[in-house]
Amino acid sequence: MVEVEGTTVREIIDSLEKQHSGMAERLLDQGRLRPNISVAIDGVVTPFGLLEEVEPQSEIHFVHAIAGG
Amino acid sequence: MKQCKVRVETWINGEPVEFLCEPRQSLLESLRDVLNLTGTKEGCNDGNCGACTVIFDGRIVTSCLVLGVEAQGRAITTIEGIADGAKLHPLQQMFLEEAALQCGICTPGFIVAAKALLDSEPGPSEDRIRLWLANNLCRCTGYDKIIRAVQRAAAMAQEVKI
Amino acid sequence: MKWFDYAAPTSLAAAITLRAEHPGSRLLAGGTDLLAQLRSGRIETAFVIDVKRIPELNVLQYDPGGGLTLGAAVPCYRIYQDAAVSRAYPSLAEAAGLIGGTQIQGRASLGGNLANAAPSADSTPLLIALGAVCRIVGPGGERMVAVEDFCTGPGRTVLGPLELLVSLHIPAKPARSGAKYLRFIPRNEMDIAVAGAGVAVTLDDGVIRSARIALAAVAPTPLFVREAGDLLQGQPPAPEIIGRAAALAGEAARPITDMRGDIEYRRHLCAVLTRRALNAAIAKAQEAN
Amino acid sequence: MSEQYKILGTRPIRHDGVDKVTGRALYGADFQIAGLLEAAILRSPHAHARILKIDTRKAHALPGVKAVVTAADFPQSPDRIVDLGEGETPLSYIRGNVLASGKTLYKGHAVAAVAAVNVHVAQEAASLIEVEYEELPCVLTAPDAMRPDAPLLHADLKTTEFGEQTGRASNVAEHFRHLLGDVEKGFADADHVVEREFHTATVHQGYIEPHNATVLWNQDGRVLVWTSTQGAFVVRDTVACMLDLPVSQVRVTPMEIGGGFGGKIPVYLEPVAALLSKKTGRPVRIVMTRQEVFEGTGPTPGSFIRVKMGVRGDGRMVAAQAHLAYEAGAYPGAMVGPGGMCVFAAYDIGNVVIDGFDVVVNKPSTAAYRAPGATNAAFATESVVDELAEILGMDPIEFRLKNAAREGTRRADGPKFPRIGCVEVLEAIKAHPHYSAPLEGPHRGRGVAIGFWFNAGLQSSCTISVNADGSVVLVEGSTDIGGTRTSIAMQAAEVLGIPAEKVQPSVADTDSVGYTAVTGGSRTTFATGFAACEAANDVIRQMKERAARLWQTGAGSVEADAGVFRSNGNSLSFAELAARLGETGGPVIGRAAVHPRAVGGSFSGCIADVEVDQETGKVSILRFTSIQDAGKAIHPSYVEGQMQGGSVQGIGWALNEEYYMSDRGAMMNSSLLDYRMPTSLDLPMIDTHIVEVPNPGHPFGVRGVGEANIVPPPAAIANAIYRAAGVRLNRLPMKPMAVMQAIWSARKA
Repeated sequence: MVEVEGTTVREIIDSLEKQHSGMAERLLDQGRLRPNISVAIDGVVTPFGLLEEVEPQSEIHFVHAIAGG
Repeated sequence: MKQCKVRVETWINGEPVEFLCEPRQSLLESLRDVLNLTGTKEGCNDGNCGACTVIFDGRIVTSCLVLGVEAQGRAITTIEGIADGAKLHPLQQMFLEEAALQCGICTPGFIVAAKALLDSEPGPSEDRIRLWLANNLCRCTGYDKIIRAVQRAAAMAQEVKI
Repeated sequence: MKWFDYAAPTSLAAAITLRAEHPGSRLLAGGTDLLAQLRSGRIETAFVIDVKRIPELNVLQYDPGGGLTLGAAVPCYRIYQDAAVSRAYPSLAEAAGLIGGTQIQGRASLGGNLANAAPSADSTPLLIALGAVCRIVGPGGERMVAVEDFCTGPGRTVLGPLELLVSLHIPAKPARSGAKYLRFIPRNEMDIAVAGAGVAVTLDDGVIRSARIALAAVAPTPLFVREAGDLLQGQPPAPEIIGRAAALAGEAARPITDMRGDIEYRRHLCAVLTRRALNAAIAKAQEAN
Repeated sequence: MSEQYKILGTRPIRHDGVDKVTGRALYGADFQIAGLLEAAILRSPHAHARILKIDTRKAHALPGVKAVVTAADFPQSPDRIVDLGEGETPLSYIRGNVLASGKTLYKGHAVAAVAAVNVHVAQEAASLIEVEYEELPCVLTAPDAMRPDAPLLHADLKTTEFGEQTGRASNVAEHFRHLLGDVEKGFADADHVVEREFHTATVHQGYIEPHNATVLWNQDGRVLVWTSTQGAFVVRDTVACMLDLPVSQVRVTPMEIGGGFGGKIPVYLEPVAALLSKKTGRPVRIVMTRQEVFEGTGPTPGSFIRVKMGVRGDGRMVAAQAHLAYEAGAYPGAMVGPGGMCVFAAYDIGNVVIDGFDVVVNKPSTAAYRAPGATNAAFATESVVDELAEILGMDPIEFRLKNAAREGTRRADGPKFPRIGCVEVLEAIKAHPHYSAPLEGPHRGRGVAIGFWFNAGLQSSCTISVNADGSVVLVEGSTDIGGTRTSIAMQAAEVLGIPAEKVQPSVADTDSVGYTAVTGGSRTTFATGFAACEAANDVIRQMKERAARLWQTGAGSVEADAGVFRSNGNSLSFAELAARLGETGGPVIGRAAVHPRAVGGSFSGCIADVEVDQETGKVSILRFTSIQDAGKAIHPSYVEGQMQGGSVQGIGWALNEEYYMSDRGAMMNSSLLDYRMPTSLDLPMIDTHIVEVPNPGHPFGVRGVGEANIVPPPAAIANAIYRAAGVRLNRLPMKPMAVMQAIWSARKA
């Protein structure tokens, strides 16, 4: 787990990329979140993806996007 | 030899019916594609799922394993002939009350098969119902509610008789 | 399915004439094997002869002296619904109730089950055990063939191209006799036998006077294991000798490994089923008077 | 809790019920239209082969044949990555699965299709198409396909490892890893460690209705589709994408659907029928045979799984490791991601490592099947957990309770759990009379297991229009596979304060309702129900304005409660007010489109009693109880139905179902006779117990209930077999021969 700055998920990814080069490419495709990845903020998957706003103490996870049967 | 369709005279759901079919067409195809009686369903087309069950001269058969031409002179009951006019058959009513269907594709076959059982054996045991219906596959319900629906319909039919 | 023409003759003579006129024709009784095979492309034909309107193929007649005459097209349900058959040959009624499910039993016949010549046919081992004989009619007349000699390979029989299997004849039920067919299937219904054993036993004065044992699904044809039955002859029905006969049946089996089971398992099942079937048949014989 | 609601928790008769018990409901294959042609598909006889030449001349020449298509008939647009609701995939893979191009990758892979005057002619013509193949070596299991010398299915497939492209060509599409804590240290702290390997066979969803599609490529350029699908919009988007059309040019009408379980999310027939319709100018129908359903659609992955777990002597789990290799079939996309998310989800374990491998093999391209990936994983975990409980001498439920995940537990894939019902489900198992009932008789045993599924949210749309008689029409886009019309209508009825029968639900085509994702992921009663609540609230808001206008007061002063509107001593029932809409401004239509975020995952558990025939190895299910957290059971009968159906699919998976493959990749048992799904005679009644731990993310607390119930049965049955026969089975299915062989091995040992 790393601490990064940002007020939206997009900004978080930008900050991540500065710390760990290549992260953005794993998560994004042409500037949009890859379709097989979901963003969970404090354990809850957000439908707003990169546009979701985050709180200072929020935990952000990039998880497998799944639907099911 | 010229390929000729065959004229078949039969009884379906109590009414005289005439139709033309190819000898290779099954009774299931004849019902669905020629007569537009699409309540009888195709699930496997080789007799192993029971979705196409009809009553044929008093016995249940899988209509995919009967030729349309074999219907000549026979009496056939399909799911469309189970309700008594505007009134649902007790089996149909109990399938609804017991939530004995989910997707519903196997339901016509089950109801037709169960009707033949109740017509010939009032008050069948759970084991008897399970054996009788073993040729009808359901993938949604796990059979529990189907068996209960048949048991309740059987009880209802017996009450009516008493 | 490719185009075929269809006829439903009402006499044996007419059927034989149609056979001659249409080489490669196929006979339709219950149709539960034939139509599935035509649809899957396993077989093809240009002409289907429906034999269900021929009176001789619809006979179901029991005579306590002469035995049972069973038309080749009599559907299973008529067999197990017939009070006389259920009394005289309860094992036969049971076996008829094992072929397919209820719907299949509304159409399928023991004659069809036999003529389809699947090694796994559920009714054939019992017919062999009961000493059943086939009546075959062709242009040259008729002949009788023991059921154990009828099948010659998977899907192959002794029937000539113009012949029909008309009926099966089962000898009168001897006093103090019992029979049983048991099969093993992974489900409880709607399944092809992994192995099956049909046995018939006649007792006399506390010993086994005769026993016949036949197996399903463990050889290219239904398999008559004469030696296993002969072993029991003259023996009191004790567990040890029954176990030896069952073991002999297991050894006689010539199964293959396929999706239903491997050789070792099927041989093992043959022995288990034969032992269980013998015990059931002996119990029935002991009940009978 | 039940007094809180008037409608929820009751059991009204489903709205589409009468049509479905009288045979009147129209399923995909029942659709009739003038001028209909029927089509058949030619499929590859080889599991892996290069297509050298396709000669269709003889097929064209057969009287009655109208058109033939192959992959060459697809628009020849360059390959690109597309997202059609199931993750990102190259377009070439999606097209390639529908009609093979260059190579066939499994037996049953579609190669060409023929439209003709009837299906018999079409089938005969398909058999006349001459295809020249160069057969290639095939690979059928994940461990074999992962070997360095394995034949490669796709020359262009490069392994992605931990999110990064390696550039390495192999059959492994992806390798991911979840890490939590310090696993080495965790195992060092453990007093007992159990490590086992498991294999599960490829199994099929087994819906009774074969796939079907009717398509008319109309002369005005619109492509009209009638089909049985779990998601009309997914079909629309996929067809448009494959045919290079704007989505607006495609309209999909979802017919009644005869089962799906995840298998009717992918598209197989619609694009083919569309190409044939374009060539002929006539509507074309394709209905699969049962053999095609088995060989040409997506079953769920077979898998190889290794699980290692460590516990302290006091029963606390301290470390866990999993290696999951799932068979994707011909194209990447095995459900190993969710497998990795679910494998240890039920437990609070501080130190975890999970490695997942998505592996292509020469079998049909897999699809979702009810909690996809989770059942395979739980078979492994719950078997090991059972063994650990035995080593510890603990009751298997107490052991699980001691380690159960709860709100705030950190999952191995990162996030912490929100409010979940794992503990409540375990407590319910413990308290259930079945758990403590005596089980007498030889060779009998009882097993338990639990399982988890995340459930999905996704987009749903709904409109509600008010009729003058006080009823409403509810239009939604979720195809109804198991009574969801009613569970959705009930939620609207609860909000509106009217009986469920006064809500007439209808499933609309893609022109007539807003975007709605698939009926899958246990999401329909949750998400489309959510939309129905919101749309109903919108109706109430507008009705209050109408009442305010009638009473010449402010809308803010109007209260609505249980279907009655009140203000300053005035009151009107919903029906009375509905009759006066014309004079107060015209029709009222409520609408909502939602993408809910707080999806509630569901835990499920089961208790299985079995008897094992010591001479044949056959396992009989004597008694079975399914327990599941529904959040809030809207229509309890249909919740029970999901639990019973999922349980029985799990039982089938456990005992007999499998793709039995020849060495050359042919499925040997592609019929409903030989693919042995349970019959009514194989089962007892399936008892159910619904647990309700409300999901805070839904107005009524709904969690999805469609899937988690299939997860525990195979492990519970394996654990029961162990108690009945003393052998632990680590391979599915636990068919009689396998059980017998295990008993023989144990006797020898």
